[in-house]
Amino acid sequence: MLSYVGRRLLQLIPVLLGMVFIVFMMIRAIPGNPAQIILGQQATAEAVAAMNARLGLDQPWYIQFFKYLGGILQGDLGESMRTRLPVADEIWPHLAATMELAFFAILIAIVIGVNAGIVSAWFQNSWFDYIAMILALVGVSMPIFWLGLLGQWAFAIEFSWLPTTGREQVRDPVNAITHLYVIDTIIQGRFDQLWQVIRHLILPGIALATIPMAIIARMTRSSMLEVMRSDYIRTARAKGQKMFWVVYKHAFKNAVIPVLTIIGLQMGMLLGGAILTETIFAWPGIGRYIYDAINFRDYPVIQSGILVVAFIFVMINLIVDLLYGLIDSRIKYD
Amino acid sequence: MSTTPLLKVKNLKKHFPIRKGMFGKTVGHVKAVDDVSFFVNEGETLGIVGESGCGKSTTGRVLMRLLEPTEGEIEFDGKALTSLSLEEMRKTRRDIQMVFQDPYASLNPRHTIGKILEEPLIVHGISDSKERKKKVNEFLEIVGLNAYHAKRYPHQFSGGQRQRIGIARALMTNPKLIIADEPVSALDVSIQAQVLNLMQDLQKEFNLTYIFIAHDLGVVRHISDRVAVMYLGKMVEVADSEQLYEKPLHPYTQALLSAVPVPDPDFQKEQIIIEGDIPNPADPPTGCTFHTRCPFKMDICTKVTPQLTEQSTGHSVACHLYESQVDNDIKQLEGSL
Amino acid sequence: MNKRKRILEVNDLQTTFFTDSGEIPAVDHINFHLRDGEILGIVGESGCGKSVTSLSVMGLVPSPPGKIVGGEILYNDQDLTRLSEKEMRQIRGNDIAMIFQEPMTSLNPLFTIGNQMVEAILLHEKDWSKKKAQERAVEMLKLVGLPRADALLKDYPHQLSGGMRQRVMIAMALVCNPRILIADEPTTALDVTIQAQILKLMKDLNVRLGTAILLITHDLGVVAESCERVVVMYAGQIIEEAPTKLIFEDPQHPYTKGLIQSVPDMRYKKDRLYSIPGNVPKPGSITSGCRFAARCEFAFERCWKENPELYETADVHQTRCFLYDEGRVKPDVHNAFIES
Amino acid sequence: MNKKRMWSAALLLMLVLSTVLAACGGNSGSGSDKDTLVFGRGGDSTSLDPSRVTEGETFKVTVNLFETLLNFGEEDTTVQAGLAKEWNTDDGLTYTFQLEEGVKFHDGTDFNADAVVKNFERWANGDADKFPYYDTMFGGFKDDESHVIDSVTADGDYTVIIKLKRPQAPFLKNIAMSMFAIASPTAFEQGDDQFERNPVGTGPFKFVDWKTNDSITIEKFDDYWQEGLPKLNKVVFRSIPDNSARLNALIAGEIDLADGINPSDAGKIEENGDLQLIKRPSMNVGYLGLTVTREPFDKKEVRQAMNHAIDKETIINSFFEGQADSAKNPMPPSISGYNDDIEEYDYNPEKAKELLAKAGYPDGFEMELWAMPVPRPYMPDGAKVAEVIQSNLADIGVKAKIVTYEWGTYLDKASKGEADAFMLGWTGDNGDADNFLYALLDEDNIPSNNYTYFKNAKMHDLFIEAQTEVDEDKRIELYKEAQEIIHEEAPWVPLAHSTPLLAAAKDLSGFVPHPTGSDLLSNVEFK
Repeated sequence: MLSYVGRRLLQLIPVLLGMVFIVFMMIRAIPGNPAQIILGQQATAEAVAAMNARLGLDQPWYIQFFKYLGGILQGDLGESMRTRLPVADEIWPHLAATMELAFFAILIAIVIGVNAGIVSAWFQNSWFDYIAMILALVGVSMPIFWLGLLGQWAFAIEFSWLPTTGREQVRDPVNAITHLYVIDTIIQGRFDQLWQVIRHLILPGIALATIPMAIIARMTRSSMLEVMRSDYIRTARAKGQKMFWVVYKHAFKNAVIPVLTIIGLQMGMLLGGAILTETIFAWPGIGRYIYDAINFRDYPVIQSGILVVAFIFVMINLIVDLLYGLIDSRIKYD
Repeated sequence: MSTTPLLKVKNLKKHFPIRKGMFGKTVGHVKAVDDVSFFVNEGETLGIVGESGCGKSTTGRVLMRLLEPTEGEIEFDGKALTSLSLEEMRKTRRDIQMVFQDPYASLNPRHTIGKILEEPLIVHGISDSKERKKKVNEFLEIVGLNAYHAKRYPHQFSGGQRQRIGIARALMTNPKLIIADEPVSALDVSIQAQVLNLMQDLQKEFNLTYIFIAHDLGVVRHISDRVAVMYLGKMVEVADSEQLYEKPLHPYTQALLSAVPVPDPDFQKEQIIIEGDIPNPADPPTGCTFHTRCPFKMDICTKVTPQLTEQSTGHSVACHLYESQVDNDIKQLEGSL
Repeated sequence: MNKRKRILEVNDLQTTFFTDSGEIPAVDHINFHLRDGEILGIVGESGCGKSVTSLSVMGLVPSPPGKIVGGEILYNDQDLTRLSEKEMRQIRGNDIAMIFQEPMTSLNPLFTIGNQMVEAILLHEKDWSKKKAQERAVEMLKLVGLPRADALLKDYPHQLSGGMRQRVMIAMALVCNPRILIADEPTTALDVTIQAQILKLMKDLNVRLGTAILLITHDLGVVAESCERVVVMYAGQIIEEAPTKLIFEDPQHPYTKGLIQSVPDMRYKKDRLYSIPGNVPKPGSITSGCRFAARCEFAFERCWKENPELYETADVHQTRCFLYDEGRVKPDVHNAFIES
Repeated sequence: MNKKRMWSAALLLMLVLSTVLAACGGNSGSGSDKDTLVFGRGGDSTSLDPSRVTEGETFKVTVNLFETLLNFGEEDTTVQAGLAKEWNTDDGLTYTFQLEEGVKFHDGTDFNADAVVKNFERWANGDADKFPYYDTMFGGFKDDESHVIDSVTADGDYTVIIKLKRPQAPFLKNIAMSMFAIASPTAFEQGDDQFERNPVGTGPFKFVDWKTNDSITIEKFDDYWQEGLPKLNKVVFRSIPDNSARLNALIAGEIDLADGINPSDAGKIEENGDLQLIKRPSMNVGYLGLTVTREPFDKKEVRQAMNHAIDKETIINSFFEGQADSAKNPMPPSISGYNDDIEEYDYNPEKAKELLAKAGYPDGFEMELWAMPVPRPYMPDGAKVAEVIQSNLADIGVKAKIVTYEWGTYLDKASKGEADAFMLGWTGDNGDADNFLYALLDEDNIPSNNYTYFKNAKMHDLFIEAQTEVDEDKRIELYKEAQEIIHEEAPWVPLAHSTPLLAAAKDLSGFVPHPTGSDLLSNVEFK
């Protein structure tokens, strides 16, 4: 298995290299000069030229590319053109914010989506099944903007249950250590703050979870339906096993692999940052970070941001693949 | 029935590599077909029997070069098939057709029966459109269906009817040889009899040569002139049908025959139940591959692979029991079984 | 001839499938019984309702769309069709166990043999320790002739051959000493040599443990070798019932006769097989007259109008055919088959 | 576990959870005795060193951390005392500033003439990359020929003398701009890059914490030199990019003050008893630029026709929700030098048609109309406004095809003169006419900000003269004359001067919105 992981990680190198190159070329193909954008409309030509020189944009593209690549190989993700800070330092708080939200959202999506899918398949063609699947259909096509604002209106304004935006109560801010606030508050023993952090996670978490939840529910249902027709399900029932355990033990374990694949993909997508959700809920995550970078033509941030996100995406898929082996002994990695 | 061989197979091998490790290194081979030689005379039916994993289906596919043989020669109608180019092979396939076990899986569900039957003619550039339609209708009638069936789709037919369609398709190009791979094993008993009868009728009418691959010994006996028994990629016994069933020589053949349930509660047979399972084809036993289950196993069996040798006219067996140095006492056992 | 107690009695059972294209009476008013310790064969072609019959007994008819709409299944003086799911669970695996056609797919691929066997034991022996259950599992695996039974508990199904898996299935089914074992085509997916092993094992166990076996098969050879008594089904109905010997020696129903004649017998070569014309009917496709009339070469007017009842031709022999009712079954009809 | 029991447990859990949520929900507004202001805004700051950036979100914060020698008026761009309590000049070349005494930087060091000199030296020794605004405003750096400042010297502890190479009219206004704030030399001498994240000034608030893209926290500077100020203890600037979400946060009480309110939400805020609507004086202009190098906009009559054709009133009523004034000049009336005598081109399609005919286009023509892809205070909905303009133009026979690009691309292409007519706008930096007229329409600024490529030699002379004219009245006359030329030549269709809206909790008082968009919060308190 170690050699399998090694091989997968080796395969990762050309993929990431290729991606760095494509992103590098693509963002340079978008019109707009970073120096001009950073300096604003008032800037003089000299200022733009000076900025270009500092940013290294006066050099041929291949020199820029190899410089960037050389930096990457030494673990240097470059420096933001706009804030002049190392991308590696800047990116972590954003990534942490996104990770916290994404994990929370995927947790909601898994708990609700998987169970809804299982129960739907168990009671196929029942009212529960119909309603759940209609909701799932609505869920995948739900406009997040609308859902988010509706959630804020209902839960924050009408009922005053939850906060509208942000990660924490700004009047009592969390002292960021790891930037994963759930962990930070626990480390510091601030359970009152932990509670606030969780409250702030709920609305954006649900908004972000909606689509994955619907996709997971549908995938679980169809996978379960297929498994429920299997002979070993009949065997389990013929033993006198309760339907609940037949469904949750025998059927679900067999149905879980395609569901896991979907969860992995969705997780990867969520970790890439959800610009809409992060915008509506003022979540300082990686999606907005990269999006802003694109608007500012902050090349190093765009490149390294995408690189980091892609790396995480691939790693999650690797983890999912390894999980297959844990679940199903027929799958061997060597 | 002529005695000129239509098909001659010599030392045919098909090995599938087993890949493993970081760079997909080949660590071994599954010897699906391992040094098999036989012939089929024009107009006769050669039955190939054996249990799962014995290589009988692979043999059928290699003969048509649907799978490329690893080694060996195949001579069909005077032509060495193994040395033909792919294009020449494609042309030659009009003379060799296949009928498969699962007729449903082998018929394109989106095409009408008419289109399915016409396709081999188009592929081989036979006749014009009008002629082809006529021929389709003619063959539908021949296999016991009606011309109006041409407009229907495969799912509208029962299993037996689908197999008739499969047979009609095989016949469309006027082939000389038909390789039928378990053509009746998916069918109900009453339908199986219909299809077997149809195949026999067609053989007479079109002077067809059959290679009939099946695991059902009753069916094989019924339809075959000669029978070959395969075990783990090797042919262990070949004989005239009558000879093989009445006087089986190889212990495996004997066990196989005795294992078949007979639809007669009064029939008293001496059952030899061989122990154990068929070994993993990826890791076959040394020497005689059957020695792990053979009730007459000798020392030599674990070391030396027995060769298929003729014991009497047309009856060959690959077993150390029948080699000259073997004790007469053991040879006599054959009589009592 | 058989004075053993009837442990299972199926009376007038009707199981219907409610599909989009209409109601399909998969099992249509069938009656049969199983005696203590006997092996009863239910034989028939695809779609004749034999598997639905067995699932009806187990209460495992897929629902929806299937449902038992009439009749009773008596076991131990209780009507299984009226039991709640909870009560039925006590019967399944404990009193009546079942094994299936596909040993490759009938075991859950993701759980070890041990896990699945222990589960079966603990479901009905609630106060047993896990260790005791494991010991019992090993004992049963040894009983069905599996080598290295201890190690086997830790294996996954894919590590076993088909024959071994069917042995595991049998061991698992017998683990709670059921009185009835329903075997639905238990050897169809197996190679001949393995089939012979499994059939022998089942017969041995029948003798040693006294478990009554309901053997469902399409293979007349298997029936002839294993069963004491046979029920022949066609299109959801029982069309003939008799002790095995009688069925083969003196079949009454034209279908039974035709079926027996259709089988290519390995012992001798016929020039031509007898074949029943026409197709095996789809379940529910024939609703009036004799279900077999369309394929029967002896069909006469009455056969198209009425559905014959089961006539008792001898003490232990029943057939559903007007030929018998009208006294037309004569030796000549019988001989016609033998000559063909 | 029993199935039934599992379900009921799940139900119970949900019940408990929602009760707890409800119980804890109520206190979201509490947690302080209302001495913390949470200011919700659209974006984060780039840097906290005002001299190094050009972007408004930074100045919103730094105006409270730093002070300048001179200040703008509370609500306008007149020049007032700042860190310098008195200033004078005789010839417009030598300026003398008398500094406040007893002022301290947040790091405890003293503010004095030496500190001011060090700040100016820091800038003058930099380059365009480091201090872009200094370059723009003072014509370059130390060794540059065009550099305006000759020397900055201390005369004793509290007097600073700045000598110019040549007179610069808006010099005092420039000095008052937020970017030329006086920072603690001890702090910035430790390195520019770390100073950006750890700003030290003399302002009423000092920097506490910055969570990128999330919040910047500043708190009261106890040693602030102005007695009794600031009134607040703490200010948190929160970035909430979405306007609706920001308003939601305000309604929910999570923030106390929000900028970037959609004009369409104004009514809703006024109806809400807990909120107040605040209007910021306009210092912007939204316009339709006509690229004079492209046919047929090279003809004056065509450009005038465009001015007559467009119905500004409808646009302002429909899309600015009335929160804007119709524009007739390239700068808003709040800027001194505004020429109110200009007669606005009225909405008159007939006259427009006549002008077109005169220019040789009796049947109109086809053109591309570039619609702004992003909302800006001066243009809330580019696409919708473009549609109105399109239909106005259709009325005079001009077929306009609406095109749009991603914002960066839009600016890039428009600056290269690729657009026939493009929508754009401008928000002033220092409230000087020069910052509008010269920056946007003079030939010196082709293509940096003059996207229309308009050139007029007479107007250019007027601008150059105005830049060196120290007499304010004379300057005003020069700019008025320039506006007449612009009006006649019509390189733009000026559309609107919008009123940016803010909203605040009702109990917030002392907040005075500044036209520049950077609001000093020292007088703000809760009542």
